[in-house]
Amino acid sequence: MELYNGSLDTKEIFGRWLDEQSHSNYGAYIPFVGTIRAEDGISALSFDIYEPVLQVWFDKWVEKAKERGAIVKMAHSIGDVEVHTSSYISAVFSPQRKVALSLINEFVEDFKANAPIWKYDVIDGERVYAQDRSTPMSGAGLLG
Amino acid sequence: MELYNGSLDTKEIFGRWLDEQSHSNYGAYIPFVGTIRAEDGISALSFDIYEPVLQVWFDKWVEKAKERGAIVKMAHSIGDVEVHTSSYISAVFSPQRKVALSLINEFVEDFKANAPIWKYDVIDGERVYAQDRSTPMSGAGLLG
Amino acid sequence: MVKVEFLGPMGIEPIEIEVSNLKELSKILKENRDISSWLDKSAVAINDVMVNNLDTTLNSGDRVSILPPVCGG
Amino acid sequence: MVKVEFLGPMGIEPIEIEVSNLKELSKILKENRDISSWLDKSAVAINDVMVNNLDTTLNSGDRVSILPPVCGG
Repeated sequence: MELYNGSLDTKEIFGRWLDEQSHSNYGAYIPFVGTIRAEDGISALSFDIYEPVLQVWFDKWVEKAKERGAIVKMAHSIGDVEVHTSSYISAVFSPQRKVALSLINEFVEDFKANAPIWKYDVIDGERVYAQDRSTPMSGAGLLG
Repeated sequence: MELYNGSLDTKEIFGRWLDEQSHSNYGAYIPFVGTIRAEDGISALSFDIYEPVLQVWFDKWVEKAKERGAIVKMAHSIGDVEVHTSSYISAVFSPQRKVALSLINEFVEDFKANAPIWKYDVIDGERVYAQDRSTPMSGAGLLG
Repeated sequence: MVKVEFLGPMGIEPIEIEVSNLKELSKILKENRDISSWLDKSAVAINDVMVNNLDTTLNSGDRVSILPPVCGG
Repeated sequence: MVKVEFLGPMGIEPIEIEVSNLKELSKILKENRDISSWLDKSAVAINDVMVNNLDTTLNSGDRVSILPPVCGG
């Protein structure tokens, strides 16, 4: 798991992960690259991350992937990320195509639902919590 | 659609596609990279492609993707591709994460089933048709 | 004493309180207007492990995190 | 005359024959031992368009492709 201040260096990360696994004999490598869309007058999105819980979440996925003979990787931005640059890359390596395709889907969807990351629109230099696009985590409401 | 003799320059292709679409406002970019696995004593795989039918197949996918607001891309090798190098990259760009995840799955699976490409194991310099891993195309058996 | 921290957009300083389980903590937090509106949609971790049971015991030195709705990516 | 080409691993030279539809072509190809074993599992294109109907007419100058089982990627 890799966290960076600001935009990701997407090509560097893609290439380094490829090189790291170049002799691991995985037949399928599927990265998912998330890029900030220009919409609603934002200049950037901004992210807060609670790293300890994110690490626990990620470590569980490493185990789940391992049980299926696969590897997962992840990189995410902290702070401001300008439109048309990338804030998120997940990836799966697997010997089998079908495992890889299924796993990248499950991994990215669970990431969206349960990774402890908070998103803010940056509009005219102000940071506004993206409440309407945010999802209560699994188990939310326990104290409510 | 891009066809190359021998192994793909995976990083160049990934980076070029990323740059080409860097201002198209797609939020999700999912490449699928296929790499030759070392198994059964092969030194390489080798590929024949019937390009005219592949182009028709690909053009239909460009249309299908467009109807869903997305883009598909594809690169494939012709001839010998050594183990631990890549022969195949597909990719999807989409504004929406869920469309991208679904489309890359459908696109890659249909590619495996219906792209007119023939695979050979290269063992001791000999080219052996990978018959047991090959799939009759949709509509096969018409003249049988 | 138990430390309670409010993550992400909640914008509330951490507090330290004397409670022995999550049920007690819930009662106290509901009395605070700034906090109570978040509780319905927030998840809870104790010492960075997510929890789902309101009967969970709290010991002195435990750190409770309140995690509002997320949107990574 | 219709040109018939055998793609990929079939390793058979193209032939030119006089036929007016796919049904007739099927009969002729079945008589060739090297070809007949491939027919059950091969798909067919006419002028690079995949076809599914045995009644499809063939015109002089048409090019028929026989496509054996595939495995790209």
